Amino acid sequence: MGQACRFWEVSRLVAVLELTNISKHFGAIQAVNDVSLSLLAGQVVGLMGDNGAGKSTLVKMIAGNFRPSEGTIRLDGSEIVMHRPVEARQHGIEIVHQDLALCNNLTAAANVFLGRELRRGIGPLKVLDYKTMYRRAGEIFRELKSETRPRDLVRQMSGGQRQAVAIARTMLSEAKIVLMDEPTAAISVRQVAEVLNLIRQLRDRGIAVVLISHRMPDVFTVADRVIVLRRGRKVADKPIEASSPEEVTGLITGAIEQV
Amino acid sequence: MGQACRFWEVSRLVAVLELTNISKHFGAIQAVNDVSLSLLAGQVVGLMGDNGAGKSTLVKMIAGNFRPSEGTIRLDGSEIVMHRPVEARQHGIEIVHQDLALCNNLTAAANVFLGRELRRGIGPLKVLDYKTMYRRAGEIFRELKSETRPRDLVRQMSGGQRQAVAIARTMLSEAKIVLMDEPTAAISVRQVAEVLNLIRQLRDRGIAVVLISHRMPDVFTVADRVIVLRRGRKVADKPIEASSPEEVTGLITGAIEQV
Amino acid sequence: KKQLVIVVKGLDNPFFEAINQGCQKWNKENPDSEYECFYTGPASTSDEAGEAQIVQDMLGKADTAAIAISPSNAKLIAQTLKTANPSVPVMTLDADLAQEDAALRKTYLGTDNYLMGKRIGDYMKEAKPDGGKVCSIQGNPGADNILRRAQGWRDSLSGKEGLSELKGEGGWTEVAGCPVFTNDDGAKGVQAMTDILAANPDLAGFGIMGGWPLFGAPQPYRDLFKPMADKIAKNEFVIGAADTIGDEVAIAKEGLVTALVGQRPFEMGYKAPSVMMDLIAGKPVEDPVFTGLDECTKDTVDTCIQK
Amino acid sequence: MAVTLDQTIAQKQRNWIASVVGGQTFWVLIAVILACLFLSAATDSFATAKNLYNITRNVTFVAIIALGMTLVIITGGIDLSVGSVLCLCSMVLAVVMHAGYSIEVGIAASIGTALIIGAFNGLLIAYLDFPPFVVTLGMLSIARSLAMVASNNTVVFQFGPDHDTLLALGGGAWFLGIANPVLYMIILALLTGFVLRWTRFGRYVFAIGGNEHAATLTGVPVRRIKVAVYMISALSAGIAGIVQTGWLGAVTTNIGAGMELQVIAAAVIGGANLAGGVGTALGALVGAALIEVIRNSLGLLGINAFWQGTFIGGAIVLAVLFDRIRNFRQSE
Amino acid sequence: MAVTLDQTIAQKQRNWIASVVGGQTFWVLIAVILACLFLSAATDSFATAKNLYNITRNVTFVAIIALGMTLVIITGGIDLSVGSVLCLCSMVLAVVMHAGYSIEVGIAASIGTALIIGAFNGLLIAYLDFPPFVVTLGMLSIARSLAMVASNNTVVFQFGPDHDTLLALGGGAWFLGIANPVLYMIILALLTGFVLRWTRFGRYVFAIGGNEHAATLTGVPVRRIKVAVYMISALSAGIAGIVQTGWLGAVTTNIGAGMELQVIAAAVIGGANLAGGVGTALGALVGAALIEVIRNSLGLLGINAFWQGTFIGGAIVLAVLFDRIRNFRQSE
Ligand SMILES: Nc1ncnc2c1ncn2[C@@H]1O[C@H](COP(=O)(O)OP(=O)(O)OP(=O)(O)O)[C@@H](O)[C@H]1O
Ligand SMILES: Nc1ncnc2c1ncn2[C@@H]1O[C@H](COP(=O)(O)OP(=O)(O)OP(=O)(O)O)[C@@H](O)[C@H]1O
Ligand SMILES: [Mg+2]
Ligand SMILES: [Mg+2]
Repeated sequence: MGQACRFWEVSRLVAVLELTNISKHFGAIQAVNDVSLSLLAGQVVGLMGDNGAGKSTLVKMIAGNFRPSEGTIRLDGSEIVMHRPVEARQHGIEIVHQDLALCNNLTAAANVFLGRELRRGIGPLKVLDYKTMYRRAGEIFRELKSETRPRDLVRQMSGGQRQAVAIARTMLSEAKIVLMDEPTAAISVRQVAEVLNLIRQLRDRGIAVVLISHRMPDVFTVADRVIVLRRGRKVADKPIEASSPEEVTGLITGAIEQV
Repeated sequence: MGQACRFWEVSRLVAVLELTNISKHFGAIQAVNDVSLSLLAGQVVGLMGDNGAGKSTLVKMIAGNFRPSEGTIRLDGSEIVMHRPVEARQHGIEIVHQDLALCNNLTAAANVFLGRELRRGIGPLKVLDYKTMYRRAGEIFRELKSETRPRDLVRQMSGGQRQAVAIARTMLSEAKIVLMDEPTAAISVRQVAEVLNLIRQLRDRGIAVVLISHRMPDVFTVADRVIVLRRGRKVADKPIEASSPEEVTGLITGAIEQV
Repeated sequence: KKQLVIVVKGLDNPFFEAINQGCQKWNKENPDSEYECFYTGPASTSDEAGEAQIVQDMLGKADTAAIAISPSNAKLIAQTLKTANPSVPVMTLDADLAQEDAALRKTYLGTDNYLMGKRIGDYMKEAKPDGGKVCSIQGNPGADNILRRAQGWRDSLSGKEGLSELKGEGGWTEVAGCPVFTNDDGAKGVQAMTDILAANPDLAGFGIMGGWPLFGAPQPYRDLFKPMADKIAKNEFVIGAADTIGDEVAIAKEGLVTALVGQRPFEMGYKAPSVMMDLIAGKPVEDPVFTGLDECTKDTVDTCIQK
Repeated sequence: MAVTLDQTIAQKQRNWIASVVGGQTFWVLIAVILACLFLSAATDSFATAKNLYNITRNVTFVAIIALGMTLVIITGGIDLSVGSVLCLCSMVLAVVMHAGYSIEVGIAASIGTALIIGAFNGLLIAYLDFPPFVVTLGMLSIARSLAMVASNNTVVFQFGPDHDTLLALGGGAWFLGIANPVLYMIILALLTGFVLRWTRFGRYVFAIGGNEHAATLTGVPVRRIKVAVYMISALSAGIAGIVQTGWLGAVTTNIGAGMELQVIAAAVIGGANLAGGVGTALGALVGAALIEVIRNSLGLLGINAFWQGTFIGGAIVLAVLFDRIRNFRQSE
Repeated sequence: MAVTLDQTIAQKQRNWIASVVGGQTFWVLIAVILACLFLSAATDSFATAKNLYNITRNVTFVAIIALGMTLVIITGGIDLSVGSVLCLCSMVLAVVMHAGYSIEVGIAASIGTALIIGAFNGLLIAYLDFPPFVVTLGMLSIARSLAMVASNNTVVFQFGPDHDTLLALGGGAWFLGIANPVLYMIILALLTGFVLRWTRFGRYVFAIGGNEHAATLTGVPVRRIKVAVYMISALSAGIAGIVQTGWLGAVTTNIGAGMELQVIAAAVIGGANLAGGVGTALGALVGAALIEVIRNSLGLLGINAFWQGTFIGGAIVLAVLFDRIRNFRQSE
């Protein structure tokens, strides 16, 4: 609790990312509705909500996959408009997608580096640097304590290994913000502990982390703050120590209206 | 605890399903290795294990999706050999698959009834009975307290609704055994509670339930017995009250060898 | 046995099958010859490169004693022959090489396509001297023999040489949408003729340069022209058509076509082996050797086909 | 809350009007109708009884095969052999009848041939997991070659004792002056539509196309259904072959050449999705109709023969454009 | 434990021998070699310098296009327009040179045409989400029609001042007596292989075929890559057209008809998977070679012309059989 407090205080100093009145609709569906929030360096935010509440849509907007229908995104105080995921990465925003976004026909290393392959060579003639990519990917898997072979095809991998590959992507560069969309959904207790550990490590490096999860214990173990969405609207945003699993459950289901 | 004990006692009387020395290998991969276990009427068994431990493979053999490489399956005391999933269903074995096994281009009702469509008509000329199927599916969704519209396409549904469709399948007929392969992985707290409730209802009707999950709290809330697989072998099989989350975690990761 | 090879444009055409019949008849009649007639070609008439490849294969084969080719792309076969520089005698059959490549083959055996088109035109002109609106039905857009027939046909109708479209010369005008390329598909041919006729009720006739609509779709052809049988009999509407294959002669007998001008593919296939043997033996051979034309009108149907 | 849940469950996201208007079939149908209206206004010769008779009849052969092809496409497969199968079946019918057998024997032999070929395709695809493209491409070559062997590559135009029956079958107009092939097409389309919507078989066809793995897991007899689907496709080609033989009155070994692409185009334009899971019987008809109307109009409007291909190709692309634009708007 | 983890991470599930032997390409290559050995033994005329020269040259046109097609197939698309594009590009080259321009101008015009067509296909497919089958089927029709328009449907066989240069380009043998087209094919295959294995572009092509959605999410410029891929496919058809023109010495509006299916067959036989994500440059060559060896052998063995289609079709199916049997065993 004391630790959580420490970060809460730090956070007031540095708002890495600020969303103001963000909305997103798909045709008639209002997926995210007038949400404002700010992410603070070195703070883990648990983002919770029912299925279809708009969690994935919200983080996808931050990651540059969707453009908001309305509202502004501010990074380090200045407004940014992102057209492509690459731009978000250039701004130091990394995401682990809910469906992992893996290409089954590529190796683990190729998936980790997808979209930002390392190359070597002189002048305009650059070729893929397989060796370095395998090495770096191996290092990251070792750091994650995951038995994942960089040279193997993702097709043949177990759920936990696939998850490791998706998470490894976020560790390629020094990110400012890491968004994790249900990183622990299909993995075993062992890897869950690793992922939560990893999140703590990120936090300790001063990175802002958003953790989407349906697993109450995960969020309450690792998050400093919890945000709850219901039907696209933000219904709660408070320090974790000021809340409780029961309250959050009530907020998610609608038993509690708003706090 | 008292309740769990009650079922434990009942169970000794009726062993619905018995697996003896079941193994399964895919080419060189030994997915399940010499596993024996018995399911008892009115008992919930939590099946746990690391990713790739062989849980899904084991239940798929019970559900008639794979044939065991070795070993025998006994239902109500007599040996059965199943070639197709339909046969398992005829024996009263239902399964919720890990990947849900849904056809996105069909409606929720069509998915619920897939493989056992209701038909009406006289003699050989039988047509699909849409009306009854919609009605029955609606009833089941109501029972599950899920906001799922039987007439809508599964493509457009949220994770929770998809899960509801997959679970609804098991409730079409009076099953003896229901196998659930991670039914709570991607769904929100609200639906998790519903699913756990449902499992209790099944148990109270005297149905044997196998619940595969990586979520320790779920298993410890609802299961009467816990079985742990590691690398295809059974390393534990004990009443839940004789175990603890810590022990199970140790068994899954290999920190504890066998109990 | 040594082989006298016949390479045709494509196996999918009954016309070439008649050549094959001739070839087989020759084989049957000459069982003791040291040669045999061997018939081959690409699966589809439109596969020009395929034909060239088969020609190469055959020239590369040790058994080949002589070769007769029906080039679907004359320039291409000429090029092939130039590079292959064959040691066995080469002749053309049914269709010839271009004038300037004539030296590449010893002789040409087959129809005079230009004359054939001209005869079709002659019949039409004779039946309807004042002319009118016409449309020509052609086969594959790249087929040289058809293009030559069309040229003969236009020259005959217009009385001039080398026109690529009739615009009133000799009284004849080609309507919009013509010529029609049917890609050797009978049904398509009749369908197109139906459309053209609907669009131009005052049409005076069709010049059909390949017999596909008649022998490939005889029944729809009959359905289309039966109501006009009177007009055809009175030469108010004239149809000149190529070939005498399949049901065509019967159609002529019913008075649904003004005149048929047919080739003699069987004769080509039957004669080709003898010509090739002459070439092998070094005997002098005429160049070209024309097989005749069978010309049928309603009145001559019973006698017009050379047996 | 209980009321809300009940209400929700009773709801349907899209009512039937929305789902009709939402489909590509609808837009292509609109395109066909617009084209017909335009042609009626622009030319005297389009909206005549005779021209309509011809158009409707011309459409049938592609449309009938497109019905079978639609089933194949819904399962996520493809059948390139239909043109050649049409040829082979026509040839078997012709040769058998020419040899003096009755029309019943001829049709039975022809249908039998189609079913054997379809079963061969289907078995390789379903049980040995061959790619449909490869198997049916091989069959495209094989079936035409067998047609040549069967007929000795000649034109067959005399069909023995039942010659006239056959011609009447394909060329007559027994009912209200509608060409017989059109009647067959309508009956087959109704049958296909019925099977797809109202039978378990049809349901399974969609399920396989939607998610073959899921279908297998839930106990759908995936392999048997797939074999059946390829048999139906070959059968539809066989039926089209028989009818076409009756109409043409002659069979050559090049009939149906290149037809496979036309048939697939008809099915796809009508809304079938080559990725599987989507398609309707009506769509097959509408797609075939669009292609035929364009072809017909080029003749009536007197378009230069060289340019006709450009128009046909352009129209094929345009047919899908409507649907695309609608989708595009919606997703943005 | 730390050691074990490190060891695991350093491992590779299949070494390169296993993955070579595991691929369909390998088995088809074996089939080609076996067929060649058999033909050398069974006939005098197969293993002659001249026949080998011919075979290798004949293979090139399909093989060159199959290289481009392989890229398209890897992304999960298909390009039916290649035969017509070959025709149009040949025709543009021929017409331009016939009009008196130099060969450089002719080739530039021809390549430019190919790129425009490819870009058109690609833009519709990538940006408007058209089904590739429909767009390229439309283009099949359009491109051939434009070739007719460009040439007025005549045969062009005089190529102006640079006539002889063009013929030498396509028909000569400048290096070790190997036909020039073969040299081009080898160079293009090496280039394609290099691009697929060693460049970011190649990596993206595979990623799109593996999971287009994932590729988009991770920031792969999916649309631009797709456009590029269809441009490359059209370009390969254009190059094949130019080389073929030089070899043939004449262009008609017929050339390349039906070639699309041959090319796709070659790519698929060589191991490309129409579902996307799998394919190699070597596979395209091997697939094309198998088809050509079979074709050549039928003539040399004196097989009856009617039966040839059956053999070719059978061989196409058999080519995949090896791979299937291996897979089948493994999964059981
Ligand atoms: N690309 C899209 N097009 C149309 N609708 C979409 C799209 N993506 C999401 N939606 C809709 O937006 C709403 C919010 O979806 P979202 O995926 O953000 O929910 P979520 O909170 O992540 O749910 P879950 O816990 O199931 O992942 C849902 O109703 C969904 O159907
Ligand atoms: N159809 C198959 N073919 C080959 N190998 C398979 C197949 N299905 C499973 N396996 C392998 O068998 C092993 C056990 O897999 P299984 O799916 O049973 O694990 P699990 O315990 O369900 O894991 P998870 O928690 O990730 O779902 C794994 O190594 C997996 O790769
Ligand atoms: Mg989500
Ligand atoms: Mg599992």
